[in-house]
Amino acid sequence: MNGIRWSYAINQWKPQFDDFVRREQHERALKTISIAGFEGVELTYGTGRWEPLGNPQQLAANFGSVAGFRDFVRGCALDAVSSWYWDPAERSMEHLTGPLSPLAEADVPAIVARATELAEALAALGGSVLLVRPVGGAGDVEPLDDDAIGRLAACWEAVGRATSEHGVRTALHVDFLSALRRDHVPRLLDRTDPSLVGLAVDTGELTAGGIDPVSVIERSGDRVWHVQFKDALAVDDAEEYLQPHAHWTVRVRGGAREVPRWFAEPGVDGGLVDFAAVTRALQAADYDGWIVVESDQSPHPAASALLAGYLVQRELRPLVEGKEAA
Amino acid sequence: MKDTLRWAYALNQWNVRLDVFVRHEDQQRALKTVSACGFDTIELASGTGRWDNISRPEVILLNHGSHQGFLDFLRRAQVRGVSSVFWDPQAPTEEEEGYAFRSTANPADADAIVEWSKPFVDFVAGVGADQLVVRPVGSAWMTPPLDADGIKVVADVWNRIGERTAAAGIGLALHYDCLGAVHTHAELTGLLEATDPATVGFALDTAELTVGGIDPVAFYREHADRVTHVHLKDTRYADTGEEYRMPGAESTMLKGGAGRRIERWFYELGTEGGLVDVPGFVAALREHGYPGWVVVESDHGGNPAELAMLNSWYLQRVLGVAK
Amino acid sequence: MVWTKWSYMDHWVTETPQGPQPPSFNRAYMDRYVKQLSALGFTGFDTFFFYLPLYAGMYGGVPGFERFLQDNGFDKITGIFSAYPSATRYTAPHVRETHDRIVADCENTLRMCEGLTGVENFIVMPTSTHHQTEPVTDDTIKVVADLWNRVGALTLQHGMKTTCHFEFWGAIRTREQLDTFFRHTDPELVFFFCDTAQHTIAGVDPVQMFRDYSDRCTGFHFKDTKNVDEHEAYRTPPDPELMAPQVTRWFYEMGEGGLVDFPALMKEIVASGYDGWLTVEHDKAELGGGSYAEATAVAKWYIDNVLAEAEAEARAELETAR
Amino acid sequence: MSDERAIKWSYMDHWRSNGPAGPVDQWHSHRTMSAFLKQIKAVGFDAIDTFDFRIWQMYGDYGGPAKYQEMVQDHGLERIVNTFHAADYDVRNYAPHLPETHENILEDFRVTMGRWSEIELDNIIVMPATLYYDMEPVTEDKLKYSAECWNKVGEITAGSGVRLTCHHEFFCGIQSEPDIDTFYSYTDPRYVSLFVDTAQHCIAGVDPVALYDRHAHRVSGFHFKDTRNVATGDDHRHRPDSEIMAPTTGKWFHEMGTDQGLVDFAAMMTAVRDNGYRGWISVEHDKANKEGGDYSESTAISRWYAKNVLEEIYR
Repeated sequence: MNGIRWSYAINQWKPQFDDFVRREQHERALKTISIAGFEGVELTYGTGRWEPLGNPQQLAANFGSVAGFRDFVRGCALDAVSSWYWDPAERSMEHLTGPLSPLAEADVPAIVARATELAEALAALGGSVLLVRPVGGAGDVEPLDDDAIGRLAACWEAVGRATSEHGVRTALHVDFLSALRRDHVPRLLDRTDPSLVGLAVDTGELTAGGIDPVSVIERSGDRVWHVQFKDALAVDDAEEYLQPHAHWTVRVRGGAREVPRWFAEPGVDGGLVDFAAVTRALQAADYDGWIVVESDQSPHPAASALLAGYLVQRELRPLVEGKEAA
Repeated sequence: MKDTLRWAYALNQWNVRLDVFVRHEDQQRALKTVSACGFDTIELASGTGRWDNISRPEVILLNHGSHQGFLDFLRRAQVRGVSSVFWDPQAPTEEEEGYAFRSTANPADADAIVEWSKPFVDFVAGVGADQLVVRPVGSAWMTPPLDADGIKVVADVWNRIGERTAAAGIGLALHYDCLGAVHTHAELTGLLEATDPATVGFALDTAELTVGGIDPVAFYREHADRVTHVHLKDTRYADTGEEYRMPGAESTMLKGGAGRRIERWFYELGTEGGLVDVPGFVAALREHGYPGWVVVESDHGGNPAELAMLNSWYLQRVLGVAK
Repeated sequence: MVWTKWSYMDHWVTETPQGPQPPSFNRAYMDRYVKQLSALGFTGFDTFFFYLPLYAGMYGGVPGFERFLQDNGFDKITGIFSAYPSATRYTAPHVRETHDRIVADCENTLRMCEGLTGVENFIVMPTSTHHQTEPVTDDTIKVVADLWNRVGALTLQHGMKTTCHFEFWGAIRTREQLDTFFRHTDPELVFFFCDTAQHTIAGVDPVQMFRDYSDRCTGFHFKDTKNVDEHEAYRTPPDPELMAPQVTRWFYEMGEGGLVDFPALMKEIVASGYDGWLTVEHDKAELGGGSYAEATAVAKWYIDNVLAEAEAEARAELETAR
Repeated sequence: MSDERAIKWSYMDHWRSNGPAGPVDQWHSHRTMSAFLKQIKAVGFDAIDTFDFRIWQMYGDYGGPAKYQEMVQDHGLERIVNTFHAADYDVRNYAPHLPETHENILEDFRVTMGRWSEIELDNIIVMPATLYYDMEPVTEDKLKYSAECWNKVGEITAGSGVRLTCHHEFFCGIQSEPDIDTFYSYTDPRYVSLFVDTAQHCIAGVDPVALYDRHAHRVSGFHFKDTRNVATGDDHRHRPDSEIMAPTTGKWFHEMGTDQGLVDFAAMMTAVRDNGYRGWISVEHDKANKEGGDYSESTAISRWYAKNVLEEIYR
């Protein structure tokens, strides 16, 4: 692939488990993404019959086959599913399995098998990156010693090897609650084979975690295989991510300060990320691949997609194209 | 609400825009919501044109045929009647000379405004309501500050209309709002002194006074004999002192945030950080044996049903009013 | 070539801390609204006369607002909509005595447009509600026509064409009434504005209407409907638009399975040589849980993916015929 | 006391409100929970029902069901009356019509009842079958196996003082009138009760009033909600889902008192009276926020209807 391609993440359309289940809602969301100027869509893993876009089994159940879903996406004038986000700690009703842990060697074969399924479907949908949550939240796992880092590296190398057989790269998506926040990320990267495992830079998550995304790109640019552009509205500077169940108490509920909303579409009023700077850093690192724009959650999904489309069309894409033309 | 105070609920929070709250079934849902919250009496706000068909008297009558027809419509939802109707003669309407801009501060407009009051006086009396609640004067930013003579001009208009309301057997209550040209404690007291206590009363709005920098509890204690109507709502903010003079304050202050990003000023009772001492105020009403209506409202603040229910809960659980 | 002159008619509602409101709620909402239209690729902006003072307040004058649009990729403000939906003692197009007042109102609106790049259309509802105007006789239509002839001459002095947008609930709604009206108006002064949904609801084929009046047509509202008025809803007093008993929502965005054949209209437009603005309008898109942002995105998607194809086909046919 | 009421009203835990980042449920934070309970109380509900899966939030956020119930009581509501056991039915491991899965189901209930032991519930409500398409063809044997399963479950829950009661979704395997009747003929009245959901039966083409009259002695509660549509064609067996995805209908459930509602609530309430039922009626409006709806308003309207229409019949 040459150059940067722009995609949009679907997750903001599904605030609650019984929302965004019907076909016509999916069609309108995909058309909105398309007309806002994006060529791809990123899916988020989900399970069960109210997650029709959550996994390959549900795609088949709803669209006849993965190819049927590809036709549906193309019918909405999008080229591809760029990428799929998956956290192995999510259970699978389709496989009757509970959470899988990359720290548990016994779970690795199942993780590899599941990732392979996702990669295979993703390849058929024109996508190229499987994003994974490399490890649980900092408050939910033991501190990561060398041995733990080694187990994680082994797991994700195995996954990377398996997905690459389908032409899909595996990229580690480190969120602001991750046990890998701060210095653990380089440690894990250093322990993995650069041909098998890459990094997904999520501007919003890094910023909320107090990490400058530009510095990550400058330091590890050669390892960046995927980029997500979302804005952050607050920083967890009190290190609340170290608390147990921070996914719920900090991310959803906003922690002690009751932050009403951590993330939003790029360019939102009060957003902390400098997207022009991030884009320039990516160019300096010769990044080519998908940039997936997201708002995570939104009080108004269509408006978020259009506002993000505005920023991409008028500010960010011209930066990229200016350079390519030069 | 079963209480010695008379409680009513204002419908204005549903009518947030030109083209909403028009269909009768939508209005029935609001009325049932108010009823389910324990209120059986409502206050109406005025408006204009065919889509303000639960506000503008002429349009209400066009929809329901007669005062009785409208009361029958309310009673389908177990709402028994109307406490009061709000009217702002400064707000241009198609019914009033085709969107004429007139002001009580302009002596040349007085005759026309007195004439405009007729459909309201007739309607308030016709539906058996108690009070015509009015905006006594336009916004402060539109005019130079009023001196005593200016206040007298305004007062004279209301004294004339007060004669009409008294003749019709209803009350007239001047409603203070935080943008009005009668803004300070002194101006407000001046206006009350210039009007006839026998025919012109005061509609005390707890949140509006608070935003305007006047303590509603203290003001009530000072002027309890003049207070003939109450709007009970809360606010989280007060004017810093000059914000009400911002050009286009209806928009730039109350919606535009006054440069402080305040996009909502008025809140339901019990809101976090509310500035109004609601229990203290209600206790003062009880002490003085306040005989009029207490209209609960939240103005424009989001989900109307949710606000009505939260207000009802507050009355029941915090103020101890039996439903 | 692809049609570039798409404009958006300024109906929009967005959630605010004070409930669902037009974006004129405050400047930040307004900016976000314009950015969303810009992202979709609209280049023209139509609005209502009563929004002009609000926009002037927020952007330092109506031309300041237009500059903001232009900074965001728009060409200009393309149309101004003015109307007297309810007849009053003071303003009623079918009552000759009120015409001076209406003309004066129009002058005020024109004054607010001074300094703009070039508004093309002064869009009017020719009459008030049907139930306030009936009986609608030839004479009634003549009175109305006289008014718009007057206004038409006035707006042309300001470079704008007075163009008539017919509501299904207005007094001029049937094909016969439309023909009568256009016969009584001066083709140099009064033009036709084709609202696809309104005509369809009134039982008039908008494509045929355009075919017959293409030489006087200066604009369109592209919107859809799912109902023809079969119950005389247009006569519902006091208001047919929102209160008709049988139909709670009349208008839909394009591409949602409505009654209007937009590709056919697009082909007709290309074939006619029309080269003005095409306008998308959504009225009450929020009903039933809808959102303006999404409705607008889906409509523009339809333009770029379905109508563009119809346009290309029509151009190819023209080429072949040449 | 003369105003002792025969009927009290409970509100079944479905709720959404608009948060700064999109719709949230009441369990989002203590603040949203408090606002929810205030609204329920304001319109005159007496108590709430909940879901089993909320137990985690009760333990995690409130220190357990008893502590959570204290918060409910602090808002003026009596208690938690019923819980709905929303299980993941799957023919591989959790299917009442397949005896080989029964032990897994029984174990689930042993664990569940332990979790609830801090408070006293009236009913634990279940959907008594898998999705329709996972059970069909519905045979007498399958109904019998299902009945055996719930008899045993009911014995377990009765051991904790809680009634096991069955709620027949229109898309589950036991939803037609004859199948429901057969099912109850095989279940033990001591251990298995019927929970009448007015809308679900109506959608399945079953008259809820007649069904109730026939099984009144087995009925331990109600969901009063309305619908505007009867299922047609394959609506009840639509793959992968009928509840949200049936092509014919985007929103099955409406609050009682809705325009064009199909349930005859007056007849239902009359039947409740004539059968001498005393106790709780639960009000539910599942997915009220779809298609522009609003939970607060639906809740107010349904309570208005209960007070002004139904309580005139029986209270």
